[in-house]
Formats: sequence, C-alpha cells, structure tokens
Amino acid sequence: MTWDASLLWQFDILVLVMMVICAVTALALQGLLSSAIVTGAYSFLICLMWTHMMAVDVAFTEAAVGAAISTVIFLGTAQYINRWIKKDPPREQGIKQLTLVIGVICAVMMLSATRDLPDWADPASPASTHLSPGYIEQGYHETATPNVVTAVLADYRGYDTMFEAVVVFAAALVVMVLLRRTSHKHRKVLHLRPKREGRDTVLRGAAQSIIPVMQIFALYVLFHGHYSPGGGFQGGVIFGASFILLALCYNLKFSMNRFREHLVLWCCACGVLLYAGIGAACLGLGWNFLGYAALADLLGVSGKMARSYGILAVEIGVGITVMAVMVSLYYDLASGGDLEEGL
Amino acid sequence: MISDILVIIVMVTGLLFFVATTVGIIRFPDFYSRVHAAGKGDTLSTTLFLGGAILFIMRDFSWDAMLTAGKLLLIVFYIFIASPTATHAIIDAGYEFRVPYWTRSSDKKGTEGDEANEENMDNGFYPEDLKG
Amino acid sequence: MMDHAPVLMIVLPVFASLALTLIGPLGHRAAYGLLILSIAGSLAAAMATLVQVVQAGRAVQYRMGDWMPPMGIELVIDHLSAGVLVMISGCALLTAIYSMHTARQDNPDRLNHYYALFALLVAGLMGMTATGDVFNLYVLLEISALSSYGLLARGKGKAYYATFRYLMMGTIGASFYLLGVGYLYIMTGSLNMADLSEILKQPELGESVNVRIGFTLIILGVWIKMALFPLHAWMPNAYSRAGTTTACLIAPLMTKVSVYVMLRIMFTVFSADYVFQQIAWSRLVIYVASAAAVLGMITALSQRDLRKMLTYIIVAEIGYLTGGAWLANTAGYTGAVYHILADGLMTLCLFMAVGAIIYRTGVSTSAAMEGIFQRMPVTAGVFLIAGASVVGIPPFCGFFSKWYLLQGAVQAGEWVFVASLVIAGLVAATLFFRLLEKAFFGRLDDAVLETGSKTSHTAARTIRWNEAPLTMLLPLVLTGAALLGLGIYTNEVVRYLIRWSVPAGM
Amino acid sequence: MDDLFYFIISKYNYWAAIILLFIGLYGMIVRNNLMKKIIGMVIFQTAILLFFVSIGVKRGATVPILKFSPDKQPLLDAAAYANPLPHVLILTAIVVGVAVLGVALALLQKIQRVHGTIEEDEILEDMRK
Repeated sequence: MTWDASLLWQFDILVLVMMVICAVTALALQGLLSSAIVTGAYSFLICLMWTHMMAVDVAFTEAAVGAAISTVIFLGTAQYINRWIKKDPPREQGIKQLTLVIGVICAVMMLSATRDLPDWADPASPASTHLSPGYIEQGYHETATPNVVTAVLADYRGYDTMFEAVVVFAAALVVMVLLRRTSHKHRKVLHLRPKREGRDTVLRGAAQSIIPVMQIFALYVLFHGHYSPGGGFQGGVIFGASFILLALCYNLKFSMNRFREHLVLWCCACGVLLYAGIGAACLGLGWNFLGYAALADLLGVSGKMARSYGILAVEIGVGITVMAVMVSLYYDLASGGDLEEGL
Repeated sequence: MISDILVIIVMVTGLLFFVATTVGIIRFPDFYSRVHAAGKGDTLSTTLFLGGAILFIMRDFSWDAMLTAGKLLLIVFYIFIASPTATHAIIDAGYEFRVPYWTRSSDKKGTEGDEANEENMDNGFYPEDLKG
Repeated sequence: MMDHAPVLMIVLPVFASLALTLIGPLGHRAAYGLLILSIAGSLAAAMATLVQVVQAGRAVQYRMGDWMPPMGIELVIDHLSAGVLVMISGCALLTAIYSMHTARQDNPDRLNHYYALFALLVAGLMGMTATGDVFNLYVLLEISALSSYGLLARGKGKAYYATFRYLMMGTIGASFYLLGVGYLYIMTGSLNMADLSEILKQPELGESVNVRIGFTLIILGVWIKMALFPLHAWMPNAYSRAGTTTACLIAPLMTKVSVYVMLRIMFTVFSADYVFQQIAWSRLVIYVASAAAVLGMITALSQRDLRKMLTYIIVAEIGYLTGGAWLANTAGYTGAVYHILADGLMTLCLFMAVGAIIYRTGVSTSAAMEGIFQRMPVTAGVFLIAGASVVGIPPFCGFFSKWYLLQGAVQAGEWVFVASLVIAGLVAATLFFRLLEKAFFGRLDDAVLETGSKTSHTAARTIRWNEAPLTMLLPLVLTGAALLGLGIYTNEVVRYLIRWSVPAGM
Repeated sequence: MDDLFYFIISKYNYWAAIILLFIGLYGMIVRNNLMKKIIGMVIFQTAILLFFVSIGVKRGATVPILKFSPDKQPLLDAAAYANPLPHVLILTAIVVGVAVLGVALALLQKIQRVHGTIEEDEILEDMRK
C-alpha cells in the first residue's frame, strides 16, 4: 500500500473540483454566451487533467477541438438564437424530480461500485497488462513509429480511424444539408454586431503575423506525429483553425475567397478517399484492407517502413478531412447557412 | 543554487501578478477596466512564469534543454502577441456596443456592473450612429 | 475477391458516398444509378459471405490490416450476422430503387448529398453488424446515427424538433453503450468480442458488480437506441415526419440492427449462462416486452396518421423481439432471430406501400386508404400481404416467427408473454381489417372531401386507375414476394442459419 | 485512517467522472432550454472520456512515446509508458463528439428559425397549434 508521489493527487483533486464547478455553472447560468465560454473553460481544465494523466495526444486534441472549435461554433450559433434563457417552467416538475431521484440512486450505486474497480493508476490492472504491453513492446518493431498512440491509431486500429474520418465527413454533410441555402430572405440575426470592413489594423496585423506560423505549426504537428504528440487530427484542426481565425479577424468573405466552399467540400471527401483508397490499394495488392505492409514492394522498403509510410499517408488523409470539416462547420454554423457574413 | 533562487523569485512574481489579475477581474467596477486587468496582468504573469520555467530548464546547459527553452520562448512570444490583441478586440467590441463605462456618478447610483452591462450589450444598438 | 467480401460490403457504400460528394452536381439519374450500383455490390458481397458461411458451417473472419485479433480489429461474420447483413443490404437496395421519385420529391435540392448520407447510413449499419470489436461498433453506431439525423431532418417543418430529440436520446444511448464498454475494458483489458467472452468466463469477473454495471449500461443504451417501450418516446415523431424514402430506409433497419447488437452483446460477449442465471432480470424484461407489444399495438390502433401508426407497430414488434430474446430457450431465440429478418421485410413493405399511397394521394391520414383497391390494386394487394404477415396469417413469414415465439413462451412458462402475443395479434388484426375495409369498400369522394385537398381531388376524379410508378411498384412487389418466400422457406432458414447461431447453454 | 486515505486517492478520478456524468445527464434531461441540453451533452460525453483516460494511467509511467537510449535503441519497457489504447479510443470519441455537437447546433438554428424559440415548452406549444 504505497502511493507514488509523482501523481500529484492534490493537484488532480483541485482540477476535478474546478471542473465540477464549471460544469454546474455552465448549466446554471442564464446567459447562453457565458455558458458557452464556461464550457470552453471546462474543456481547458479537462485538457490539464489529461496532460497530467500522460495522455498528451488526447489533451492536444481536446484543446484544439473541445476548447477552440466547439466554443467558436457555440458562439456562431449564439448569434441566431435567443441569447437569454427563461427560468425552467414550474409545471412537469413531478416527472423531472422522479428522473432526478432515479439519477441520484444510479449515481450512488455506481459510486459505491467503484470499490471493486481496479485502483486508479494501478500498473497491475487488467487494462494495463492485457493488450497495452503488446502495443508498446511490439509497436516499434512492427511499425517503426515511436509514438505508440499514432501507431495504434492509424495502424492497429486504423479501421476505427477511417470510420472516424467518415464520421466527421458525415457531420459536414449533415450540417450542410441542414443549413445551407442560397436565398437570403430568412436571414435573421438576432444580435447585431459591429461591421468589420476596413477597420481594425491591430487585429489584422496580429492575424497576419500568426496565421502563417499556425499553418506551419499545423503541418509540423501532422508530419511529426510519428515522433511527438500530434497527428492528423490535431494538425488538421489547427490548420482549419487558421482559416477560422482569418474569418474572425477579417470577415467571412475574405476567408472564403481563399478557401472556397466547393473546395472545402471537395477536401472533406478527398481526405477520406485518400484513407480508404490506401486501404483499397492494399487490398488490390493482395493483402487485407488497410494492410500497409502491402506497399512495401511498391515503395521498395521493408514491411515495417511501409507501415510507417502508410501511417503517414493516412494521417495526411485524416488531416485534410478534419481541416476541411472544421472550416465547413464554421462556415455553415457561423453564417446561419447563407455564407454571407460570419461571426 | 543562485539560479534556483532566481527561478523562484521570477515565478513567485508571476504568481503575484496572476493573483492581482484575478482580484482585478473580480473587483474592478466596469467592463473595460476588468478586461484591461485580464489583458495586461495575464500577459505579464504568463511571461514571467514561463520565463521562470525557461531559466529552470537552462540550468543544465544541453542541446535538449536549449530546444525546450526555445519552444517555451516561442510560446511566450505568441502569448505576447495574441493576448493583448484579444483584449483589444474585446474592448473594441464593447465600445462599439456602447457598454457603459464607470464614472464616479455611476458608482453612486449603485449600478452593479455586471448584469447591467451584459444587458446593455444584449440590447446593443447598431454602431452606425457612432460614426456620425 | 471472395476473401475480401466482408470488407467490400462495408466500404463500397462509403466509396459511393465519397463519389457522390466529389463528382458534384450530377444528374439525378447518375446519382441514383451510382447509389444502386454500390448497394447492389454490397448485397452481392453479403450474399457471397452468406454462402461462404453456410458452406463452411463456421464464422468467416477478416483481419483488418492483417493484425491478429485482440490487437487489431476483426470482422466476424457468423450465421446470425450473415443473415442480418443480407437483410440490411437487400432492404437498402429495394429502398434505393424505390427512391427514384420520392427522393426527388422530398429533396428538390442537394439530392447528391442526400444519397451520400443514404449510402453512409447503409455502410454504418453493415459495419455494426459485421464487426467483432465492441469499440468499432460504437464508431459505426455513430456513423449510422449521424447520417440518420441528416436524413430525418430533411422532413419538413416539425421534423427538426423531432430530430433534435432523437439526437439527444441517440447520444444518451450511444454514450451509455460507450461507458459500458469502458467498464468492460477496465475489468478485462480487451475490446475484441471473442477475447472479451473468453476473459469474462472467469468466475470472479462473473460475480463482479462492475461487469454487471457494464452489461446494464450497454443493454440500456441499446434499448434506448431500439426504442423499447418506456424509452420509445423519441421514435414516432421522428419517423412519421421524415420523408418517404428516409422512413423506408430507417424504420425497418435501425431498430432491427439495434436488436441484433443486443443479441450480440448478450450471447457473444456475455453468455446465455451469465445473462439468464447471474443477471436474472428475464422475467422483468419479458413483462416490459409484453407491455410494449400490447400497448404499442393499441396505440397504433388509435392513430390517424398512417406513418405514425406503422411506427407504433414497430414499437410492438420490438416488444416481440426483446421478449423472444430473453425467453432463454431455443424456440424463443429462433423466433427472435427469425423475426428480425421477417420484421425488417414486413416493416419495409408496409412503409413502401404507405409511401406509394401517400405519393399518389397526397394524404397521409388513414383516409388515404379509402377505395385504394380500385385505384392502386397492386399496392393495396402488397399492403394486404404485409398486413396479413404482421397479424400472423400462415403462408407469410410473420406467422412463423410468432409460432416460434409462442412455442418458446409456452416452454418457458411465460404466460404473460403468450397472452400479450395473442392480444397484440388480435389488435393488429382489428387494425388491418379496419384499414382494409376502407380500402375495399371506402368511397373515394368521402376521402377526398374529408381532407379537402384540391389537387388529389381532381387527380382522383379524372384518373381512376392510378397506380404508383414502376420504380416504386417493382421493389414493393419484390418485398411482398420476399415475405411469402421467407414464409415458405422457413424451415431452410431455421435449419441452415438460425440453428447454427443458437448460443450454448440454452 | 491510512486505508481510508488510500481508498480516496485510488478512486477519486472515477468519482469525478461519475459525478460529471450525472451532472451532464441532468442538464440533458431536465433543462428546458435546448442550448443547455447541448451543453449538458458535451459535459456528459467528456465525463465518459475522462473515465476512459483514467483507465490508461499507470503509476510511474510517462507519455506513450518511446524513449531512445543514447545508442538509438528504443526503451521497450511496458511499465514505463502509459497505456496507449484508451488514448486512441478517446481521440476517436472526441472527434465523434464534435461531429455530434456540430449537427446538434445546426438543428438548433433550424429549430429557432422554424419555431422562433429554443425553449422546449414553447416549442411544444407551437407544435400543438
């Protein structure tokens, strides 16, 4: 019964308590804008927690996706909805209280059942001894990728990741099918905002100096994902965020002139096509779907290097899709679907 | 040893500025001064804190340490650009929406800053009439 | 290529949806052809796999990326999933053919994207059925869910709120499933279904309260997804407000695949022993299922909107399926699995027939049925077949699944379930006789006057014989024939397919 | 006393996940405003992700990126690295989460446009008309 001091439990508990406070606040606030911002803070806290749990890839993704993109699309939506909520109506409270009671009972049951869960951070727990040693010990020999998360993500469980790219692709399609329209007669912004044309040199100057660096950083994150935290998702999200920043600092049209709508949609599909196409190419070369080792002869390298290159290629596919999808979500949600004026 | 003390001094100063920022955000009377506190204090304290971290890393003078310190320096640099810009944008937006600013008289009337301001922002009027 | 059939049937629709997005504004016919081509390919691959499975007498495995199973993801297609896969791709193909006119009517713009989502939904459902990995199942569940949100929201006006509720409930269901998987993972360290079931055989895990919580959460999540009776509130509005093609695609398939997932979790990941001896909720679940069957049918009887009525019939059918699965004997299991196939076809047939009627009359209440035998004899005939099948009249497949279910219920001594099956059957009979009475003897003018719809008025007056277009009629007749065929070949289906998949310990 | 302390510090992470889970569920089911429901959904999903990542933590382990010895050989000691598998699953789940969030917000905008409100009771009233 020893406890390793390297896991600072005091720090964890502090962050977790703050997370609970943020969650309650986000649900309790009357203003929806403030709720959205507090949700962003919640995301940042969970990033901190995950970094401390040594899940750097996950924290990176959450910081980019949960804290940045989610908050932006929340705010984009907040332009088109009633921004203040009413108090919950008094009627129907009976059934809601019943739900509450059932919920509390379930929570207490689950909390008391944690006694039988393996201890937190126990190296001898089943999850740490059954599959994960295999990935860590063989992963490098089989895929030549030091970042085990990347190796597992894009190769061992590459089939999952392909469908994950398909999920975001589907989301972009759904949002577009739902919101996109060309007539402007229904446009109704509930909240007026300042027009940004021809103003604000400070913002533009800052954007001009940051955006190129962001894009280089995104490419670095994507291509260096074998050796450091990062990969297709993170790189793609950061690259997409650079276009969103452009739209925020200038205006939507300015960003759309650089990354047009049909090109965005085309990129959404192309990334998935690259991924699935590599899978199908492996199939055509006589291996199973997504067996990158099939590319060894084609590239003239050993099987494990072929897997490494395969991982890189599919990460690029994921990156393209995710980048385009994030931009597409922003375009549609922030402009209410008519792509005239954004956040 | 002496470098340790230096690191501690820099970091503690940074933390003090963090505390000051927090107090400022909570205690200042109106929107503009709060955002100002957040913008200035946050930038300075983050810079100091990361500066302390850089000094700490540079104690052993190796290539790896240099690399890490360089990355931290980049973070400091971009926070230095981004944070004041964001503050500027927020204050600018508030100004365009004519968020009321604090004067001695508004203090006497007992307007509690937050709710009044947020309501004002929500019922904001179009900035055209500012330009005229 | 035969070896790769398991993966081809999943990725072909994905490629089709990518192509539909990439090529851009194609003509309607090109998009339609591409969709049908890909789903037909999927069906062919599913058929090939079925033949392979039946010939080999064991499950076909496919290793993604050539990784050994517990490390990598594998597809496992056994007798149960092969049957369901053929059912899914078959129903999807029939719906795709059927969609020629209705899809264009429901989607004046963005038809390509509509079809792309259609293909993604099929890919998600196929993938859910074929996979042998519990987490992969979650990802594919979300694909099918997301694309179904998009398809359902294409309905007009009030569909948005119904879809939003569906999204909320669907996310709760999927997240419960994910949390349950988390509990299983923390206790076992594995995600592969076969591997999990090996590990879960250890007695100390069998008694662990956390494994039990994991099982409960997964089953609860799946129940929300399949709209078992008290959790069904999201379904009727979402389905009845959707466009015709969407309803024909989603109504028969989504819930049946969720039932399949329930069976997979109960009998492949866990075991019959665990579910019926150690969890021991069977009796409670059977009561709930009985209530679902009876109340679903009675609510259906009280509906005026045709599509809503059919949706409540689905609620009742889900009751049959759940009850059959939890009867804990071979006959009940056989009935449940057979009913997945039969009910998929029945629901498809009903929705298609109603869709055709709505397409021609423009009326969606039961008044549309008035005098339909004179105007649309083929559609009405197929509707009659489907109705007879739901009621359970012999040569059609609905009879046989009910027969097995009754047999199982009697063997298990669950008299409540027996009673509910009989009552639900009687209520269904009332419901369909009432509709068919209208269809035979109803007077056209009354119907038209009642709705006061000008366009259908003139249309009905001038054209007496007003059958649905051929692209709608053909799949309709094929489905009707399939209902009959499945009924006639019940013995073969049970002997070659279902008997093999009966879990040990029943 | 020591046992109690050990019990708390070996389980608190799961507790936080479960508490957040039910806070989110409360928001999704009980709150009347649809935006709040969506925020509840975000909290609900991240709570599950927190639970998953908690599984991957190992005492004395570092990030799952292989370290190399000076002679370029990787150090392949499974105990030295955190369990990578939950991280992979959660990466997938985060992206799924943002996809669902995007669709939910799009639906929200549509609801506002059709019904003129995002309060559940007012929408139901509007639909009854």
